[in-house]
Amino acid sequence: MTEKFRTSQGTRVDRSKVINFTFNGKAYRGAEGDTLASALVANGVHLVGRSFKTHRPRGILTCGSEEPNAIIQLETGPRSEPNLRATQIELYEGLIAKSVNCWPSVNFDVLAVNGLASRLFVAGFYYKTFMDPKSMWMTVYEPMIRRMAGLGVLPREKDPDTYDHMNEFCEVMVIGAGPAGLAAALAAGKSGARVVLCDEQVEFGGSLLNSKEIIDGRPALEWVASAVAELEAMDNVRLLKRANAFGYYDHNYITVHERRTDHFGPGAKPELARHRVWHFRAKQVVLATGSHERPLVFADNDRPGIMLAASGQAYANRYGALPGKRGVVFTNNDSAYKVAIDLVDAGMAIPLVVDLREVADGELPNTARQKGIEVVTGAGIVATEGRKRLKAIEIAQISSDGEKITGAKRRIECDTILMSGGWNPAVHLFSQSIGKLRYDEEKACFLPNISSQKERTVGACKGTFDLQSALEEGMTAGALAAQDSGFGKGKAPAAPKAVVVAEKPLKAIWVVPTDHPVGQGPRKHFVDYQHDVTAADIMLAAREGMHSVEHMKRFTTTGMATDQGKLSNVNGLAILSAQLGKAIPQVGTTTFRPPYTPVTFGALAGRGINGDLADPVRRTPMYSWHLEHGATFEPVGQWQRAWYYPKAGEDMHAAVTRESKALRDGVGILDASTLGKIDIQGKDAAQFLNMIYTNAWLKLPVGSCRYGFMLKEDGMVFDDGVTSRLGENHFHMTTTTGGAAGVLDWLEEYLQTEWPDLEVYCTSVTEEWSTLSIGGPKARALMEELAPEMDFSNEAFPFMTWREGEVAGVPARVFRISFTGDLSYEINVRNWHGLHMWEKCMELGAKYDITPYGTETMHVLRAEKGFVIIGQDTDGTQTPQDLGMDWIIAKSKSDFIGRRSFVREDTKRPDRKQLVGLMTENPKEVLTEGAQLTYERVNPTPAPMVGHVTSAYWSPNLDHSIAMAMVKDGHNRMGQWIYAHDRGKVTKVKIVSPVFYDQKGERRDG
Amino acid sequence: MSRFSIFSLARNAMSWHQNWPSQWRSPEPKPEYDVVIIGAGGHGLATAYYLAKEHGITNVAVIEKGWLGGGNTGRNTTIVRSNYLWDESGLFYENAMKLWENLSQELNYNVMFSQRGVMNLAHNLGDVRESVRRVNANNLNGIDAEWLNAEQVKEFCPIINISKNSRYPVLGATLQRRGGTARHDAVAWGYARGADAMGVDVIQNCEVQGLVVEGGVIKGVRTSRGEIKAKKVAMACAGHTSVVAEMAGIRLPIESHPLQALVSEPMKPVIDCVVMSNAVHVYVSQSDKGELVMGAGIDPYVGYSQRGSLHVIENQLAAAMELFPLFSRTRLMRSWGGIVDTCPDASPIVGKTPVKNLYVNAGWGTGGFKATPGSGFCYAHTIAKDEPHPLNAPFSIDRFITGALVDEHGAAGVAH
Amino acid sequence: MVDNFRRSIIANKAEAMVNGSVTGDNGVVLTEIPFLAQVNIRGNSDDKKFVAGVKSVTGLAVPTTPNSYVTKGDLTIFWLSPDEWQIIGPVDAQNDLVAKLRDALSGQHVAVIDVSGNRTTLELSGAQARNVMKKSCRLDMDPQSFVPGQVVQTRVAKAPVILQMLDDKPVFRMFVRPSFAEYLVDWLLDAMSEYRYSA
Amino acid sequence: MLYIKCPWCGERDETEYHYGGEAHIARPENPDELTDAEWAEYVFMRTNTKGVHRERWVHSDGCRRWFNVARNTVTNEIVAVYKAGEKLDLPDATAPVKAAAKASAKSPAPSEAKKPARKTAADKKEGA
Repeated sequence: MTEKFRTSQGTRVDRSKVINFTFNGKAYRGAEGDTLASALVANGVHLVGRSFKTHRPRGILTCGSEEPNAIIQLETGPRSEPNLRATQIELYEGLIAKSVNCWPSVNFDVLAVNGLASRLFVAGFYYKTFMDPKSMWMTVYEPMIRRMAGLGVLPREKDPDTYDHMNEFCEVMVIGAGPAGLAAALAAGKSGARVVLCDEQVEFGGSLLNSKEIIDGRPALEWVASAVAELEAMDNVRLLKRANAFGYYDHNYITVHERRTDHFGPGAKPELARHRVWHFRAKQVVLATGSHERPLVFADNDRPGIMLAASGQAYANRYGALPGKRGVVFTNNDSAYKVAIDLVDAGMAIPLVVDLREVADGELPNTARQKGIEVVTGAGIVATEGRKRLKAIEIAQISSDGEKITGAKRRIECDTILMSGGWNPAVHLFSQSIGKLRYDEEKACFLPNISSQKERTVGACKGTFDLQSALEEGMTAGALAAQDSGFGKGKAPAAPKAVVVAEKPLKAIWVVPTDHPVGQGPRKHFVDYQHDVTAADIMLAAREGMHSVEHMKRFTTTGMATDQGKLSNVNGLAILSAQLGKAIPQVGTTTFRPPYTPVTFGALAGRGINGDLADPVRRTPMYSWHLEHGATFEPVGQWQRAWYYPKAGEDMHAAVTRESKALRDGVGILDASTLGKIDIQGKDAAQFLNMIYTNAWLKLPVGSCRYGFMLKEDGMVFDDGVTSRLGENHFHMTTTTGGAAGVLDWLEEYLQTEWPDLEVYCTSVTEEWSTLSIGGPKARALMEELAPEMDFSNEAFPFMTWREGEVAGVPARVFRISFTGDLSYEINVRNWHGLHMWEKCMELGAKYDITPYGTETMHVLRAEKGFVIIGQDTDGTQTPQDLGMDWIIAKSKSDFIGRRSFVREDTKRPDRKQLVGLMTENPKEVLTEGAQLTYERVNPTPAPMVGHVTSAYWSPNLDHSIAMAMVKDGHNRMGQWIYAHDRGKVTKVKIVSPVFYDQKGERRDG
Repeated sequence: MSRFSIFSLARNAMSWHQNWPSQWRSPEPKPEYDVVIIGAGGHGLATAYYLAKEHGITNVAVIEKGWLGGGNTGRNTTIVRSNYLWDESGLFYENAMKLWENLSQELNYNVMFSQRGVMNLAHNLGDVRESVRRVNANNLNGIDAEWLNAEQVKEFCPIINISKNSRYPVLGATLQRRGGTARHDAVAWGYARGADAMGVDVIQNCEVQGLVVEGGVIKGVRTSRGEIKAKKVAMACAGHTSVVAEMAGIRLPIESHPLQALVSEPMKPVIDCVVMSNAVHVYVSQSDKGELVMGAGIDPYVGYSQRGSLHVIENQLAAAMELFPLFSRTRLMRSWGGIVDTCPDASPIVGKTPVKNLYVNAGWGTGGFKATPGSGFCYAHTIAKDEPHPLNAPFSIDRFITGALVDEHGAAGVAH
Repeated sequence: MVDNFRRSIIANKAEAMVNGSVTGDNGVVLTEIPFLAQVNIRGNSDDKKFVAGVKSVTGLAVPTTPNSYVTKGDLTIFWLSPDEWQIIGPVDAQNDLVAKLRDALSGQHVAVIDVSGNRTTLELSGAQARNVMKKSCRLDMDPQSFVPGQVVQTRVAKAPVILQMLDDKPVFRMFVRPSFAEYLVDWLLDAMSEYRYSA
Repeated sequence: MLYIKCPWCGERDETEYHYGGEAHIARPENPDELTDAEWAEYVFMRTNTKGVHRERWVHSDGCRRWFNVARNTVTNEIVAVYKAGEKLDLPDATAPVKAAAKASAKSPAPSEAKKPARKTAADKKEGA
């Protein structure tokens, strides 16, 4: 199909470069420089979408990111994307687009039938119905609503594209590259400061791209070109196009969403991240975000062919695409006369301008008249015709208060309305920065008032609508921002001279009357197009008590659509205020929240879209060995720990059974490198440990080790580990894997903020040391081979001591401590020796059939001995006493962290939940961890629960299942039978000591 | 109160909806009330509703510094569930759940309570252990709860990624089928309309500026619209509880933090249930309008600004993408922040205060919305009888002195 | 003697780093420099005895300017915190350093700890290195802001590192805990990937 | 995203720090001499200031120093940063809030002008 409405005058399209595309299954031609919307306009296609609720036909309304109607599903397959605005999609060869939320097609949409019931579908109707019968909400009503709702469709495949982030710093961040923004960037750039200029559009120029302004006696776009060239020549200036500044956060943190490859078409540049989110930390910010034209609210103002005036001007001037054959301009201000003039010059028939003001005697209206355009003042459009495209309108004189029609109606045939209800400064980012707004009566809009961060607003977003002033404001703000950030003298370069045509004030008539009272007849006055919110809905909200603007918005969903109220907020607020008989500022404004326009989830995740990059996986030096030897891994925090090492044909049970027996009968080896390790030095180190741990440390001999509990001040256990005395004033502390970082912060917190006088240094050495635990009856023999120089006899190297020496040819610290109850040695070697040490152990251990075991077997073995695991057997609600470990509390000490809490009423209760062992009647039955316990077999609901199973395993060494549990009053109930409940299954269990194996502790010496 | 129904709707349609009455009055404050409730959010309004309905106390004012329902009631991710671990919490939230199940009919206001099922994912062995523990505790307390393995999770929510190679492998999940979501604004509006109909004054744009305490007894409140005498005063001002309590010289174990949430652009349905992953701070559901509604983690610092930090959202979305790869091409449409009161044990405070006839309802953390009906019900009882209802007795402020905390943080991951 | 028992924890990444690096004027290169000597010192820089002690061994006064380092010969001292420094030396220098420092500082409230195994070293260099750092780190990485002579403790991606600006080619050195090393390499190679095309 | 100036390392993004709660809560010398209520006051009760809040942060990814920040919890403006053990004297702890309130009182917007005290709550809009 040929481009019927294409003229030769588009300044930014190259008609010689034809681009073919498909829209709703039909092939079209566009030109390089087109957006999808401009190409459709050039082809005379205006019916592009259906409304959300009643599926009324809708046309292209704007030329920017605020477009509420032309919502597009772009492409198909894994790169398909929902809800794009046709006004932002850059045309590329072979583009495939379709309208969203219409079936079977935008031309014939079944759900348009909703229109018939539209009299029922008023604001908030769903709160009043769909209630009876109760069951039908879930079964009928809601499923129906959900099917109807939603716009585009998400592709089901994984996203093939990539995204990234960039962190930047600058002195001056200029947002918006219209005349004011360009001027600000020029002024700031000259100072030598680091300047960033970003704009959401394809190219710089802002409003100048759409209009025909004159600057320095030549077309404004020539000035734009030279300004951009000048900026490009400054290496202290960064220019970002297709870059939407979507967030203004605390401390001048600005976030920008850059679309880097979309305009090449899907997958064209796989090497580039498709989108990038820039994080800017700016010393000073200049907001030059421009303004949005406001629709007029009149009867049936939503027909395809009805468009914002300046957008129509943009299509004609920028893209050489006429909005229609014959158009009427409808306005309440002078700016739309420029549109009429430009469109006539571009070859479109504009027989008429309808102006709500009684008088239109400004320079622009007069110029329009000279061009033969009829200007009808004090009048409005009171009706429109045409379903899928505007056919005709009716206009009439209206009373000066805008309440009613006063004159006879006159019918005019036309296919286009270009409307202008004035301008809303784009104060979104200013508002996000928690700047305060004020309402300006004359301009009938909200303006920036009180800044809250280091920021300035200039140009249209400050309400400065005349070009010359905008340029001057930009220059001044740019120079001052640079100066405030330490660059330049703050002197603004001279602004270029623009031809300024004075404009007369607008007249705000928020609802244009029709021949029946608003909301009481067939004609609808739309305020929020996408959500089908009408003036009548807002008036209804007010009648029903929704007197806050937020109530009105939530009740009617005004401003909740994908344009987030850019077109509807002020109109809606004004209509509400009128209904309440209050001034607009008394009813309130809106605090805008990020994002300014929608931002792709993937872009926000950045490289983190790949989970392995989003969140580190931590590995020990022996990880590669575990991997090669078929280990299954268990995540512990960020660490990957070997869980068990299944041999061919083994399941977990078999593997763990084999590993467990191997350690008890021979020798096993465990990678314990993930344990936290902290080097503690200083003359007050022992005293410090006395406060941190519950037990006594002053008398611990050098060369010895001791197990300790750390409590929070509430008396509850939060970490444990073995700490060894390396020297008089030197300790080596170990912590749980998960607790390592927290414990170090904890120690530093007390050292730095509570006891700064203590002479103690704490340093993390977690990863300095790789830790291998060699355990089992044959451990000593292996150690003797590994370290012939060292004496491993009980006498020379007793339990709970440590020795230093050369092991397998490398320096090592060996700790004789045991988490399994068997004889065992923890070899600590420098990280880079870990793998060597492991391999050497396997080599020399071969003759003892040394068996690597993982965390699961370690858990089984420690459970056989009744050793607790912090975080499994505890959950932050246990005291040491609850765990049956009163012995670890030094009675000699008058204070340590958490001690005071022991004597609180609830904490000293004798019948608290306490750690016990459980044995099942049937030795083969293994309880479920997390099973809940009751004293009685049968219980009422709710049942009196007395605890739960914290650990449960099959113990190959006892040939019996074992379990640990927290049980209310458990310590006094040894030998009693209670009941474990796991999803309906009840198991009788006996309360026993948690020490199941080697109760005399004879095995630890081998 | 004119009854809402399809018939009244049709009838009003005939008169172009010109005759709907206001859903509540906008009364001037009276000089004195039996009870003044501070805060017209869901909790305050529900409290007023049950004071009137259950206890016949109708000389009640609910005063609100902004607009009713404008605090956390209107800022949360609308998830409703009752599958809490400890008896105290489980039974309290289950009572709320039972009220939710009839709320639309009770209030004659469609709060769109949608029991589409809430899944809490388990990503490691510690999660699994705690999940099973929770399921068993819930079952014995008569709260519906199931444990799903990974395949069952996939069945219940087909778009979720259960690959073993995922950074956050899904080992299973707890499921509460009766859990779901509700329309948050409607809850506030429904209770306001119901309470108003029984004579309660809901007074908006009326900020509390002081509490009148004489001899350890509360006598009234000083507001931006003058002093109001009251026999009893009840705080229901989540987010600002410390500020108001301080007016009576009361210190609380509460810190207020920003909590962020966001919605995507509306899309055709992709997820029909609620999925939560505490481990990675992802909470997702899809609204009836088609928006993905997601909650993020709590920002760590005290904040009254109703704004959080972007990296919290970025990390949350990265994790969400790992669980739901197909989300990556949708777009963030709106984000916002609420202010949540948090207690050291992640459980609320509902009960009496050291000042006679002054009551506190606070510290809900992220649990406030789901508790709304139950909180109002128990709080009304506490105020009317000057003693806690058995269900909120464990949540007295004294527990921080006795040590009888109700720790709902859940266990840490396995440490060794 | 040469230590044949040492293994780099990211030996398995050597080839990927070669393949992922982009040579040429507009490139960026990632390599590992394993096994450097690293000694952590705690002490009081207001105490002349302490400063003198360290100087007697290293020939260097501990830097007291935050985020800075000093170099002499093959020894470098990083400022890490008001009472913490890290000496970086050539492979195998650690034992000698520790012994001499403990000796020179004996009797003072200090800590001298061999942490040579606690971190390995990644070197990122080339014209695009700053851009890769900007993708990975939230510090101001512009040439006027982060310059040779500076060393900071920060995060690169989600890994805690000591980040040193070695020279203005530019060359960055990242001292990273071994457990994070593979993650950090994967991240950096991913961040470098686009320059393989533009180079 | 807060931008916090570590007293030693300089300005760094919030992500390098951990929040440490309210500052200047000294651990009692002799806990045994306290009543349960007094002990609870130390362990649990917090001021939770709306306005300028004295709080502790630790530069976890940097120098590992704990230090104090005076931050306006309404605007997130950082009023001062000072080292552990140092005291900060702000003539009027809520000065910045008051100032801001005054500023908004100058606003011609009647709703603001009438109720300057409400300024800090003026953001309570928008929502789910």
